[in-house]
Amino acid sequence: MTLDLNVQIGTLTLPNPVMPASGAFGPEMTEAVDFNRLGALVPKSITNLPQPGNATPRVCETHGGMINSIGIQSKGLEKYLEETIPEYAAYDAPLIPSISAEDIDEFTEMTKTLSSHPDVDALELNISCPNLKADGLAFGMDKDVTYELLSRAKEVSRVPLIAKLTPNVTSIQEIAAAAEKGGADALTVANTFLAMAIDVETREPLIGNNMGGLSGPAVKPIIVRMIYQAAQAVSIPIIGCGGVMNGRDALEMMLAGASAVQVGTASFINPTALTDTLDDIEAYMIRHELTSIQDIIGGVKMKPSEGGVLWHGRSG
Amino acid sequence: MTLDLNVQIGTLTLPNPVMPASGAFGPEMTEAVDFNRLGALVPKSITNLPQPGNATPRVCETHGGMINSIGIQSKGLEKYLEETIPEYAAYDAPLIPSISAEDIDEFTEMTKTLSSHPDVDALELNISCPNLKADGLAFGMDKDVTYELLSRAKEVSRVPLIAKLTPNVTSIQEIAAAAEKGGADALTVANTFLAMAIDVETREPLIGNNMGGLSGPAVKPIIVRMIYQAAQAVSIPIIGCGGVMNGRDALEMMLAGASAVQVGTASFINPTALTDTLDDIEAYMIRHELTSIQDIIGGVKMKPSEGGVLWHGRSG
Amino acid sequence: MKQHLLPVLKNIQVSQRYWLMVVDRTSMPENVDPGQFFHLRTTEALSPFLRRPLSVYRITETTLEFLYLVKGAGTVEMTKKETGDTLDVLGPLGQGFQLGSQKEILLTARGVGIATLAALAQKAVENGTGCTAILSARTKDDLLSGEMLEEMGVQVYRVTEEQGNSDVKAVEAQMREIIEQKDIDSLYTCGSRRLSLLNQRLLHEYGLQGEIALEEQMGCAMGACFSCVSPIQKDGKEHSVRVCYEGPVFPMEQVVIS
Amino acid sequence: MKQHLLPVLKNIQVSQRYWLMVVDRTSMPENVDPGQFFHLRTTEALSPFLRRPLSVYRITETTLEFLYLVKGAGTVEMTKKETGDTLDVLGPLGQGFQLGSQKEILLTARGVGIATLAALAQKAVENGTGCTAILSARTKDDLLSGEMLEEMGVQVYRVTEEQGNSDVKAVEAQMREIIEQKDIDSLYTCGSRRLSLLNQRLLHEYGLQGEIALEEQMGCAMGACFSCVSPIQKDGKEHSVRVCYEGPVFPMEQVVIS
Ligand SMILES: Cc1cc2nc3c(=O)[nH]c(=O)nc-3n(C[C@H](O)[C@H](O)[C@H](O)COP(=O)(O)OP(=O)(O)OC[C@H]3O[C@@H](n4cnc5c(N)ncnc54)[C@H](O)[C@@H]3O)c2cc1C
Ligand SMILES: Cc1cc2nc3c(=O)[nH]c(=O)nc-3n(C[C@H](O)[C@H](O)[C@H](O)COP(=O)(O)OP(=O)(O)OC[C@H]3O[C@@H](n4cnc5c(N)ncnc54)[C@H](O)[C@@H]3O)c2cc1C
Ligand SMILES: Cc1cc2nc3c(=O)[nH]c(=O)nc-3n(C[C@H](O)[C@H](O)[C@H](O)COP(=O)(O)O)c2cc1C
Ligand SMILES: Cc1cc2nc3c(=O)[nH]c(=O)nc-3n(C[C@H](O)[C@H](O)[C@H](O)COP(=O)(O)O)c2cc1C
Ligand code: FES
Ligand code: FES
Repeated sequence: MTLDLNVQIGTLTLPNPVMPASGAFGPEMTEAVDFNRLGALVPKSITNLPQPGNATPRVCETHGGMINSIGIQSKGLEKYLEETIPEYAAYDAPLIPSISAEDIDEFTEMTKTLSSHPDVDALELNISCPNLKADGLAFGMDKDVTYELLSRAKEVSRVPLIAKLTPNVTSIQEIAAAAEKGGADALTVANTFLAMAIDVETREPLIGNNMGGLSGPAVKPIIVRMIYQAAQAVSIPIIGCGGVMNGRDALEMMLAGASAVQVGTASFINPTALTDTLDDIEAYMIRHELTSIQDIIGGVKMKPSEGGVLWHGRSG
Repeated sequence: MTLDLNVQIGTLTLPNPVMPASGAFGPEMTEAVDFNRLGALVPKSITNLPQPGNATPRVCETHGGMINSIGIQSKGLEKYLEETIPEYAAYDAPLIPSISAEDIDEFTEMTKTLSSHPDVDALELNISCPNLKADGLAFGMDKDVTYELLSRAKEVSRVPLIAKLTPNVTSIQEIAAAAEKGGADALTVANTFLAMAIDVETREPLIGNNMGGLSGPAVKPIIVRMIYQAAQAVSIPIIGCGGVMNGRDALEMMLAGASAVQVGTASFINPTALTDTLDDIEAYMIRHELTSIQDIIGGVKMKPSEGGVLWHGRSG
Repeated sequence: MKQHLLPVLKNIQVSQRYWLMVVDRTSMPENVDPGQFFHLRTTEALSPFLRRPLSVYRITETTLEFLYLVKGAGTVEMTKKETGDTLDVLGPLGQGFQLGSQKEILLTARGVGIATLAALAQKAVENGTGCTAILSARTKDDLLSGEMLEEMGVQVYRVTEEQGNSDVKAVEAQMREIIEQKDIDSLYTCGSRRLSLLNQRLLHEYGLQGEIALEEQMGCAMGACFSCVSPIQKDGKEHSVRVCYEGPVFPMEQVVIS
Repeated sequence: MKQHLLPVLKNIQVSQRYWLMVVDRTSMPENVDPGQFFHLRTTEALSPFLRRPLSVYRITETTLEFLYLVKGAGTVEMTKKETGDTLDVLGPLGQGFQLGSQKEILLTARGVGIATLAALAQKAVENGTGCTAILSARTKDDLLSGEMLEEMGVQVYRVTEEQGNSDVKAVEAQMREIIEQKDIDSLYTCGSRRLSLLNQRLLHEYGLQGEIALEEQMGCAMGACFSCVSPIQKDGKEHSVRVCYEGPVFPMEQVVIS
């Protein structure tokens, strides 16, 4: 049985649906995991100018997850073009740089520069980072800003654009739709949840920067819900991200509507989590006699709920 | 050493800061836990008319938490006044009924009725439930609706009002401030996170109602952050809720700015979680030579971050 | 409805998929009735997160026994317990079987449903009530625990998919024969929707008494959270009852099987 | 930087707060250098969630030894491992100590910092390098593992808070005496900010070589996540380096101690 694992992101075809999550992956990991088997390579977000990142400690663990506040430590776009891209270009998998910028102009400029590099196959716009022109609120928290950012970047991009949304919003559907309208070719759902942990003995936050982003299996059920909601709101592909530890988690996201998944924190626990996830998906397809990954995407069988609506809002 | 554990909620004094979370507590638990030692009694949310609740399965477990979609199964206000209130009134702890309603008028009516009952000491308004007049969006997702709901209820209430916020929002500060402005005497931060889990073998959601609310230690770091943010935005007391498993978790929330905590899911794992949490807090106070619970509330020592701001928004 | 920390005396695999755990209950003051259950914490870590409900399989003055099917994460954790470890149980919970003046009873158990009915059989035999059991399962291997019932003096019939004699039709014929020959007055069943429907049908037809033990996904198992509800037909109306609190055992005629 | 599943040969408590774990590394092809570390998964469940970094305490051809302080959830889980269990390690990781043509070296270890320096002492002795160690801790009990160094032929001085001879002043006097008497050419330290500052001061004053092993909170331990950064002074500029990748061992003069 040959399995068709191809996933389409705009004009780009990914060989399979499993890729790393930005910031939880680096060229050093090539010793641990076979990069040539990945659906794409997504390096750490890059900023235009070099920046030092946040105070340590930059990570702490929580129940079923971790908080990070690295602060996008970055050597700047120039070095990235010189060093990082060539380093990743050596592998078979498509390269999808992740951009973090301080305002829409900078996003647009960086998109222009990076998308015209021949080794760049698509771009992920990390719109979960704070908009310095809007009091530090993330771009992706506002539908109008999201729309404008995507339209501006789309105008200048030569490669497919993936908008990486923040989950810290009231309506992921609304932001997803705005990104699609702006011209996003795909969405990553989602970045980390803003979170905080305090050492009750010292009374100090466990993170140098006081707060940071929560990732890991703890957040997966919220992300699965958001993937489902976003998939109802848009017709572009969705990349699920947040808490994938294994193939079962990836499949859950794909059934909810994701065309692909990103694996981040899991690699810290299990260095081969990326390829193990892919192996799991293949084994599942064989076991269920599915030949194409398309047979999975969005395949959840929602139960008819009270009054025929899919979700009756009362929970507790 | 005598410990002052009193907590003030408007005109009501709670004997201590540990109370159950609505829906995860019932009169049946009196065999397992000593109700007379609780800071307050918070029964399951009540609706005006009887309602049957959602399809089973109504709960499923996730990593470090659980999803529930009970659907506020309720015998209606009439029976509640006749049976439930007298049953709880037999205990020393103040009684705080939780109200769930379908529109603002109903909230107001129910507040009027319940707040004039002599055995009711305060009311919790579960504004995380869906507003049938606004397409099922929860009241607490909109600051204007939150403000209006609180002001209307406040006009008619004879007891302190606690607004139980939903965490499914972009800015908890904004909603917290709106509730305070409307007249809330305290805030519960927060209800459950909308979530979903899918069985990859059957492709069906694990919850009869497809989606439900995520609770448990998995969500605690997000709740701690929201407590801190809400505490910065308002001057009324905050009741922390979401993932408290023991005294350390309760203390973490109190250091972040909560005056009291609610314990929900933890009781399913450890039936004496409520009183164990209180014991832990007392032991901590003795160990740290603190005589009053006030010495804890809001006591987090935030680290000065880059540029002197408390939180530099960049995380990943 | 108290939490107890009970020493594990034995935890062994009894067939391919089933395990048996024996715990020391001398520290536990409560009486335990057949049909009641315990909510077990399978691991100290919070993973798996929730407790697991298990019927009591065998009750002695000093011990409790649980027969369990290894199904998912929770029961896999249970298999790791060793003699000398501690089992954290909440219980006894719920309402057990009503065993009164019956003379001859017939149990129909599917799969691990036998775990719930075995304690009833034990008590029936002690009371001098005649007891017959039809045990249904996928394979013979799953029915190994039927021997315990035979040793007690229960007459056991085994049907399996393997042998091809476990379909409802075949079981119906067998039940009719037993009901008629032994003059059965009460039916008890657990573990299968289809066998429950069959039991209900025969209950009405022969005018018998009976009870069904239900299963539902549980949160608290203390009656507080309303996770485990099931519809019950009573006084011409449908009521919602909590399997953990009003159940898990219900009068057979009242249970609404969907 | 590979994951290995290594059989636990021994896991014993060696003093009130310290444990020693010995694992079989015959299946592991990599060389392990003193100062390198492993990232350990302490439990199969995801609680505690992250791996834990531990230096290698002793390296033999067939085994690795870890000396660990029982501090929080992760190291408590480690104490539960028994002979025959498997330890999931990622490593060897990072850059170890540079031991070249030194003749006489002085190690200053605070607390469990001894775990990191012991492997260095072992190699020094093998190389014929003279090795002296000052071990500092809260109590004598915490220094029990100093005996291993003595057996190897390391001259060990012990200072403790208990005895009141562990303050920086006292240690400084002792270090000066040893440096001068033994003609020490290199200093190595681990485990204490204050002892690191003292070492740096004496390094400059006597014009010695030296290295410091750093510790930082880690995520991946593979150089990918930039959790574990520390500032380094080099070529007149401050650089940010990853403790897990460029370290954990750094030239003493470069380390910026805050
Ligand atoms: C009152 C009662 C008595 C029971 N008695 C027995 C018994 O004596 N022996 C036995 O082997 N099994 C019994 N069961 C079923 C048993 O609870 C489940 O098989 C067990 O919880 C599975 O846990 P798991 O982690 O291995 O499986 P998973 O499938 O991983 O469990 C996932 C979740 O589903 C729940 N769940 C799974 N199956 C069931 C089920 N059939 N009923 C209710 N919840 C379920 C689990 O409790 C858990 O919350 C009983 C169930 C109930 C409600
Ligand atoms: C390169 C390196 C080598 C080390 N070698 C040893 C050794 O040989 N023996 C030994 O006993 N200890 C050593 N440590 C410290 C050891 O990693 C911590 O004591 C251990 O992680 C504590 O885990 P815990 O769960 O018991 O404690 P907790 O305090 O519950 O840990 C909570 C979190 O903090 C992290 N953490 C706690 N203390 C430290 C620390 N000092 N450095 C880095 N992260 C920490 C943990 O890894 C975990 O993520 C080393 C640390 C590093 C970075
Ligand atoms: C089974 C269940 C039922 C719940 N029912 C209600 C409810 O009726 N009203 C309400 O305001 N919150 C309800 N909640 C939410 C809890 O009160 C609480 O906000 C949430 O569970 C988070 O706290 P925890 O992590 O301590 O459980 C319910 C939670 C659970 C688990
Ligand atoms: C240490 C760390 C660094 C991260 N850095 C970035 C980043 O630079 N850009 C970005 O878009 N997301 C970043 N993230 C978020 C991840 O890409 C991912 O969205 C998140 O971790 C959820 O997925 P996971 O649960 O699989 O880790 C980072 C996450 C971690 C843990
Ligand atoms: S499980 Fe909570 S009411 Fe039955
Ligand atoms: S721990 Fe990830 S770079 Fe060092």
